Amino acid sequence: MKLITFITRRIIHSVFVLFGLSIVIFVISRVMPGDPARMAVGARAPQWVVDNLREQMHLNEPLYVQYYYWLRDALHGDFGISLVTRRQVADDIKEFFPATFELALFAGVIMGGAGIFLGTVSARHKDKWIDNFVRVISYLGVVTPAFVFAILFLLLFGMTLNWMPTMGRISAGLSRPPVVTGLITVDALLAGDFATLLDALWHLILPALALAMGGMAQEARITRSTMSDNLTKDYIASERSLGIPEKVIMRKFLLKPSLIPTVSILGLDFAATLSNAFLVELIFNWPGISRYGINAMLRKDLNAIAAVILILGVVFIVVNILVDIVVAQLDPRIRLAPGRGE
Amino acid sequence: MPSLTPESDWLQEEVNNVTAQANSLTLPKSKTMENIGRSWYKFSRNPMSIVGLCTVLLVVFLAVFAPLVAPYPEHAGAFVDFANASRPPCGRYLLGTDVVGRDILSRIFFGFRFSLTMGVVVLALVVPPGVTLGLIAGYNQGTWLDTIIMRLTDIFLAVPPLVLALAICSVLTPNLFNAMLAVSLMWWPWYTRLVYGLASTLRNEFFVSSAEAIGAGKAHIIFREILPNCISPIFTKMSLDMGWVILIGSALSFVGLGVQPPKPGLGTMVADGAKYLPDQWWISVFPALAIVVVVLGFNLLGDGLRDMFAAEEV
Amino acid sequence: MKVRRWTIIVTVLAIVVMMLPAAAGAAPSNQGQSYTVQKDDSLWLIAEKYLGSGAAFMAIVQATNAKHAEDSSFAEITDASLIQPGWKLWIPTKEEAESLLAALPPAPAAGKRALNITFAWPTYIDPAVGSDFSSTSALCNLYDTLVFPNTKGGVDPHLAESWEVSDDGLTWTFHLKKGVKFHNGSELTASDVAFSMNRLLEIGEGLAYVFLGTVESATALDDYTVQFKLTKPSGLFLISLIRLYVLDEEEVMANVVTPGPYGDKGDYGKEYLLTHDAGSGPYKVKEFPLEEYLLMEKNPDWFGTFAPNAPDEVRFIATTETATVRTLMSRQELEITDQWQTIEALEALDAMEGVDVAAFPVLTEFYLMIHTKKPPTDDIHFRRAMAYAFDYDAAVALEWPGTKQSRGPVPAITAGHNPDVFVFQRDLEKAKAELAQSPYADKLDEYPVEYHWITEVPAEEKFALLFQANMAEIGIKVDIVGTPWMSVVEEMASQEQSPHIVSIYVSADFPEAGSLLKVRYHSDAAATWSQNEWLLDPDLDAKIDDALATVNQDERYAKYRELQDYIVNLCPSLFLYDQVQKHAYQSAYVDWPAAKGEVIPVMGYNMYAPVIQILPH
Amino acid sequence: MNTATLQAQDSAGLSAGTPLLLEIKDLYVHFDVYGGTLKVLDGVNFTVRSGEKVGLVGETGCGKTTTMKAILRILPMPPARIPGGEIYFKGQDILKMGEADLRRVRSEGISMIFQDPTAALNPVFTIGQQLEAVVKYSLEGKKLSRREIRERAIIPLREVALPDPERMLDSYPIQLSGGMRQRVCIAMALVASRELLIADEPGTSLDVTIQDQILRLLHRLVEEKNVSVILITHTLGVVRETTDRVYVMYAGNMVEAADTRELFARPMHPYTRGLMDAVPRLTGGGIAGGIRGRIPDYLDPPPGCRFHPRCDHAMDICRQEKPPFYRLSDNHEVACFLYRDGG
Repeated sequence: MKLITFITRRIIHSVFVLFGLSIVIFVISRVMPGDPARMAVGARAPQWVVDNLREQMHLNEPLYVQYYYWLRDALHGDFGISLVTRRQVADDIKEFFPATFELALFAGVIMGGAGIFLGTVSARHKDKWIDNFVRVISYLGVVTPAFVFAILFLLLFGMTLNWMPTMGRISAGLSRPPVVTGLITVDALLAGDFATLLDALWHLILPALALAMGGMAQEARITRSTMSDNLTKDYIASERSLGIPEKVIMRKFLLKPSLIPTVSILGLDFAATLSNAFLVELIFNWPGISRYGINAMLRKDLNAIAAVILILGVVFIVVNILVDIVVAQLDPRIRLAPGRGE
Repeated sequence: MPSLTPESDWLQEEVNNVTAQANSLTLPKSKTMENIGRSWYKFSRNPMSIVGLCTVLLVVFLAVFAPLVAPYPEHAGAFVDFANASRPPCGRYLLGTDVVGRDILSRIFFGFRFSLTMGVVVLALVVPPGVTLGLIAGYNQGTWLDTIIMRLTDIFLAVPPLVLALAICSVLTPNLFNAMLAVSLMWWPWYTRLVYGLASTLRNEFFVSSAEAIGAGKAHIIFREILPNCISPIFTKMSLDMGWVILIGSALSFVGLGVQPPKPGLGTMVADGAKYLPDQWWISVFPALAIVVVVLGFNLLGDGLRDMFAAEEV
Repeated sequence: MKVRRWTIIVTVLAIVVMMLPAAAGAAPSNQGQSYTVQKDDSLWLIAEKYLGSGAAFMAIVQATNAKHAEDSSFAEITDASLIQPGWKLWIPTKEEAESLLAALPPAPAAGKRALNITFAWPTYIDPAVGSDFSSTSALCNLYDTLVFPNTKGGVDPHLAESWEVSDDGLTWTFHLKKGVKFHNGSELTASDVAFSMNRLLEIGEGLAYVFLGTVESATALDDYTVQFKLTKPSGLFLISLIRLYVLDEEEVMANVVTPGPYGDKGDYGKEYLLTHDAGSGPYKVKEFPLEEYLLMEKNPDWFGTFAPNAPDEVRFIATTETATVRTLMSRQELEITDQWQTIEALEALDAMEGVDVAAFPVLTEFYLMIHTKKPPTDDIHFRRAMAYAFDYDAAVALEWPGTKQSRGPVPAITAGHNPDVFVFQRDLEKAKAELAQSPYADKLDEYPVEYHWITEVPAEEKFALLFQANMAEIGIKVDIVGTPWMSVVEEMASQEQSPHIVSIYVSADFPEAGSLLKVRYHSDAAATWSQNEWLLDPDLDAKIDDALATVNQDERYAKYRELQDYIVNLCPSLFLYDQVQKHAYQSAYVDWPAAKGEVIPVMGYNMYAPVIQILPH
Repeated sequence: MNTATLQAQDSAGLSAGTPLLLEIKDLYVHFDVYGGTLKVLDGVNFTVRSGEKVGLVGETGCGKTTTMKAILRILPMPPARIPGGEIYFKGQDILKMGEADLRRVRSEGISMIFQDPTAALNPVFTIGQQLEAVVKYSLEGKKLSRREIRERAIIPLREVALPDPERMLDSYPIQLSGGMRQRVCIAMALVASRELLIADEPGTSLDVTIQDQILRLLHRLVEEKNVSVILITHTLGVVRETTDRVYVMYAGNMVEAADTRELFARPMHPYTRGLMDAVPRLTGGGIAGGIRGRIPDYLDPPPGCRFHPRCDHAMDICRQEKPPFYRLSDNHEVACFLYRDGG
């Protein structure tokens, strides 16, 4: 019961935040200098074409009326026409989002998995060489921008060693598995097409790794510090003193409390992944929503800009709610404490 | 911390918040020489903090005196020397030259200028309003003022800052100033959040209630009683944020929305050089490493400061 | 716990590693048969005979080479197009062949001739929307037109077998070829042609500007006769029809989305045509994931003739990233690169084995457009001073070898070019003398010149820097600003915001001088990106209009030549060089007419795939 | 100077034949920290006989808890490290034990009740999960079914008089009051019958009345189950009431050991005297002198007797040599040069 209240409050709060965000986004997309309609149809189109498009996009109405139309349509899942791809932005997003989701998902798995693993190893072998190694690596991982990783990986693994492909989701000769989820790896698995699955994974490695590095380093650091902190806690000493085997303590009684900060950061790192994807997708030519978004920004495609930010906002908020739920599941202190509904 | 966003930074802040708050509460207010000496001792105990400090000082030095220390200061702007274009690193050009024959090393030194300008200006724009709002909201916790301010921060924090900064930049004319403006617009909520947390605890402290009891004005309480006790976490965060702002700035210029050519923005140099990979790898790799060095420096420094403030009480 | 984790990881890794060689093709088993090559055999024929498909020939190559490793009596095939009579081959079973083929690297996709070309996104395949290089390249492959451009700057009959013009030059009648089928099987008729023209005019975007203001109506007189009425006589009308891509009216109208901006025609099929074609051309759309690639496959029912080795599939890959392009080229997953590669990148590509750079002249000239209404560049002496001070040779040297300085305002390959026009050469003395006559001569510091170059074309920066350095020699201060294309378009729309100088490549729509002069110097084009000069000269406008309305070709060309002298006298621009379009391509196995000098001087048509041949490799 | 002498003696009515349950010999514990080594335990000697209730007193930070954690080998290592010493439990050296033997000691030999019950309970698991784990991994736990485990887990909760033990199993520590948590801790220590119970300042963090209840509960349970007890406390009153014998610890050294009554009657070591003076007396002159200064820096402890910088009677020898135990009587030893001539 309490969890439900907790989630409900989070959702109500989120709706409010999204509403505010929509205003911010709308303002951003409309203060743009120049005539988006003219930009859309090109310099050589006659004026009447531009005027028609302005009419169609309600650009001649006062700003608040435009906002009303925009919000009304957005609530119906209609973000207008992209000025670049010339079709429904919603369709574009449907098409490009799975690629980013797949990328971010893999980055998330690498981030969480490798980060927690490294952090655990580091904590267990505190002050040994492996710990120092992990610490140095994670520090560098934290301060190095994802696009620098992307460039370095591209140069090293893609070009110099020629191990991995440097662009796209799938090799040119392969055809895509039938779309079920939009995630090529999953679709290939469902279709039983292992060659495609391997190929897609092979394409995923570099961009996912470039995206994950920062978060992974972060996870490793957090895991290490909470875990080595918790290792000295009395309850661990107490559990040991009561004869519970070391294995069980490590795997159960130490891991769970140690994961709480890690998991709460995972949500934020996931969000960071989404923003870093803006550059990484560009570098690896990954046909995702971030590359779509940045192209929209560079081409002043206002409907697409607004939609992409809004979608990312929603994803960000949903991920944060999920993380909060997981954290609440892990940590009764949050779940049961009164008055911490937000 | 994830490379391009500071948010995990605030989370770490959250994680450490309890301790940070406790520390600032017990911080002695007097700032005697002895205290400074002791702080320095604590700071200098960790060699990494010293490395950070030295890196930062070096970068600042190189940036400030770039026209003097750069081997070819004229290469920082519009300059062509096609005879020496795309030279790999050599004795004359330590880090090589770019496709029009400009010395990468000199351009990196000047690139530091833009990076640091970005960091300093953004923090200067962000900290005063961010902190003030945080103080006001924290002091007036539970009132409509608190609600409005904090909900506003929620809205701005609902999207990764790079995304919104990119969007704002893209609708404005791309240049350094607009990039700074965009990042600033995204950044203030972090400070509001941080200070809000501190202030809402501090307002229940004894010294605040006693100031209230003797009839001190709100402004006095907020700025003279509460603010001084928030200084050390703010300071730590600023140092860390210098790194993150520079990082975001470089990301913006990477996509062409920050420093404009021929001015040498570090991110711009990386992006431009990426077109010449892998043969002229030095054009992008060295500026990329330069970004890493700057961010690393500020992070080590920030961590050192945090440890120093945290150790204060021990 | 740690140990167990490691075990899992190692196991997983081991499995992955073991799967790799399995996927990469194992040795064939002994169930196949050996075969001795006869005279006039080809691998293709052998494969067709034994494996049921010629396309499976690579399986024989692989299997034979594997045998060769064990038994040297078997031949070793290094070049699949070259087998000698008497060679002993090993022919695998069909099952083996399948697995061998499946394991092959995807690039030579089992004997399918693939043509991969990189392009700058976006590519619009709706004839009423797309107008840029990638769009026109796609359009000419997907659709047919009434007439087809030839290498000499004229047109040949295509869908139209013949045509006639009325004496007043206002009515054009075309007679269509019979039996031409759209990709969906229905027949192409005159009403489809009329529909395509009307749709273009009504939507008004993309290539519509070619006809807007000229074409009054299009009507189908019968199934195979279509008539156009013009509002004014136009010397360019015939050639402009290479931009009228014929759509299937039925298919388009069956796929309109209503409501839409075009009244009862809804969206006029715009959404459908974004990812589908409704054409009759040599290729048809197979897959089109936006922003990734456009995959077209051969249309076997096309009425025209394919070259013998014309590609079975054409893929436009949406990237121009140097790094990506390079990797793809090195893996032979890309046959022709985009035209946006830097000189450095091209040099690196050229150095690859089997890769050459094709450079051919196009209808494009690189201009520094000078604002003639803004101080200090409003003064002709100031402009002439700049024209004398610029180092054209250095600029040309920055480009691909073979590039030449422009002679006047149109590229030398355009019909009607005036070879005798005055050409500025660097001469600092003359430059200083000109500058001395300028009212701004003694206050150069107060009048810095703002020079914008387009950041999407990074190579332009070099010219900006060169210009800046040259001008510094005569004391003119130049501020150079890299500006994104969209911002340039915006600022060029207003006389006040237009910078002193913008460097832009402008292409002629048709291989005639007049079509370029109109968009460069006519007042109609003043607020567009193709003119920063703001000449606003009514005399010039009248002359241009007059030349374009001249239906007689020789007269028209004479008027073009006169115009060029007139314009050079105003010194409104620096004419840097005629662009040479450069593409790296797999010269080892791609036979590309344009690379051999058979250039069709119209944007897009050098990517006309039916004439490009993919040889076995 | 060693406990062997004491060992031979009658002690608080226990016969000489009563076997030694626990014997700590010359135990050193160091902590490696940034900037040096904290030399916390400096040759500790300590014994407990079967059935004996031993008190251990000393200031906060004098190494009492460290000694006890060393017994169970639950010191966090690193940073802790044991450079020397032996800890015999029923004749076997705990420090040299293998994993299996150690677990046997922990699950049926010795258990410990921690100072702060809040810290000693894992915050993210229910009481039931924690108790059941103890049952499950106790020696007979393997044979038990899930339900049996749960039933077994309830028993100790009943024993410590917790209300509604069924519900208690599904509660998280955060849902319990401090007193309840302390009872849960005791319950966990009592899951299996054990021979030695170490109670580290039980209830110190609690309200005085609750603390009293806890002590009474502990006292009752110890009596019922007839286990040996080490009671760590700095409340001398508790020691006086509940223990047979007392050790006084200062800065990582045992400074005095005696029968409880004897010690209170005749405190010998200057530190013990100071400690007794520091106790507020209800009768007499209120808060008395106490001891000046504070516990020394373990990074760089004073040479010789660690107490000498604070000692009013310090002599030259105190600064150079570490005092051995001097035996004053059968049941009283003291480590102080003042008594080198037998007091």
